[in-house]
Amino acid sequence: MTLFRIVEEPIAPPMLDEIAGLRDGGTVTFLGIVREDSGDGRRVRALWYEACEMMALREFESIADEARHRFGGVRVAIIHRIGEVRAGEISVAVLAAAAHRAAAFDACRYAIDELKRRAPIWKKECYADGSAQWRSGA
Amino acid sequence: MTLFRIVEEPIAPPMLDEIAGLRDGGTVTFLGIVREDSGDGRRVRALWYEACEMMALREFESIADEARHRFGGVRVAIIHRIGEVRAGEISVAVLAAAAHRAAAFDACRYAIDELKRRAPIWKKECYADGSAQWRSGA
Amino acid sequence: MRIRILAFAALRELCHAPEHAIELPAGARVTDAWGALAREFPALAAHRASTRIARNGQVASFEEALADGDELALLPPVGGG
Amino acid sequence: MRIRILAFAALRELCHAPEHAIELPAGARVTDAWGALAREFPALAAHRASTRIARNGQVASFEEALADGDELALLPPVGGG
Repeated sequence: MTLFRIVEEPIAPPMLDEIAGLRDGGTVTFLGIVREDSGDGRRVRALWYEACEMMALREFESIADEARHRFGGVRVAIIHRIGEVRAGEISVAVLAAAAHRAAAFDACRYAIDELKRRAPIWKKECYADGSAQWRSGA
Repeated sequence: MTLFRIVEEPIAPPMLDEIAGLRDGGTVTFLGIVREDSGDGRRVRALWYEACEMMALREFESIADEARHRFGGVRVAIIHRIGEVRAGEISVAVLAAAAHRAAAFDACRYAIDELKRRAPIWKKECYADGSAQWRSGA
Repeated sequence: MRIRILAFAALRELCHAPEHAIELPAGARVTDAWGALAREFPALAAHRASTRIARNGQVASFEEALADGDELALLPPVGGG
Repeated sequence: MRIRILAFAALRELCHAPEHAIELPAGARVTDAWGALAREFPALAAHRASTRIARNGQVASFEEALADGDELALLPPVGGG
């Protein structure tokens, strides 16, 4: 069971099952799904993700540690996909498991917010018209 | 795709996949897992759930409608298992999907909080020592 | 008139069955149906304050009037999730 | 001394490759490595204020001193998730 992963293959339920050992009374999962709508009207075909892997995995671990301390023992797993992730596919999965649900919700939200803010991962929006653009921020 | 279900069989990933059509930019899933620890020191073997099914399904739908209105278009699915659910198994799954993650987190939390407060579903704790007791409240 | 009563969870166990049929005089209210069942199963009485009643699937007060063929559901404090 | 520079995302594209090796005189600092690369790829210059630099995996200031064999990573504003 590796709690922090950067993968090139699709993030699919079997991969999430592997970390089912993480389950506790309340288990909250966040899935980030690539949207077809760029937010400024252009149609997105795919996102292309790139990571500084060593630093990103270390950041995942730091974020999970912080969540465990802030929210009373909750355990967190983070999987991020890199390379091309097409519209409708999962780019990131964050799982948080705690004896009680409030801590699991808080930790899951903290982890995805911090991941977006801090992890050295970048995305390029690849539009249906063939153009592309790097995007930062959440 | 039936968004509101009460089932006797285990809630497993294939069942959650069925409602993958619900996915949006941010998709938050809550899984309630039966804990072995009753909270007062007794070891729980299983919970036995009973529902007033027609009313419970209607309540699920009301809760999902409320979430959609409060949190800007988020879609919610709710599956609750009845009968015997052993320690470590999933008793309830709530999925919330929205274009943006804050709404999905808020809607998922609202739905599980309201379900616990309002849905006509009951549970009996069945202890490892053979005794059992009805429990109300979250 | 004839009323069908469904009892759930702890109340079902107190009534020894999930379903009972009772006969009540015309003009009877929800409270009379409760009273009739509580005479048969005296352990019910202590649960009146914590029980919600649904009449034909809608939450009803103890004062609500009944009609022939009504179905009442006795709902103890819930504990789903 | 010899410094290895890794550039990511938009910066990688501006430098036409994910990795560059540069030679710097003894006493050079992070800012000198950046300057050397920006002379080779002038489009980099506009990104200095928005770029974080990691030296051997730890975030570093532009004033930090370099040592032979150091690896610098040029990190543009992130966008994961």
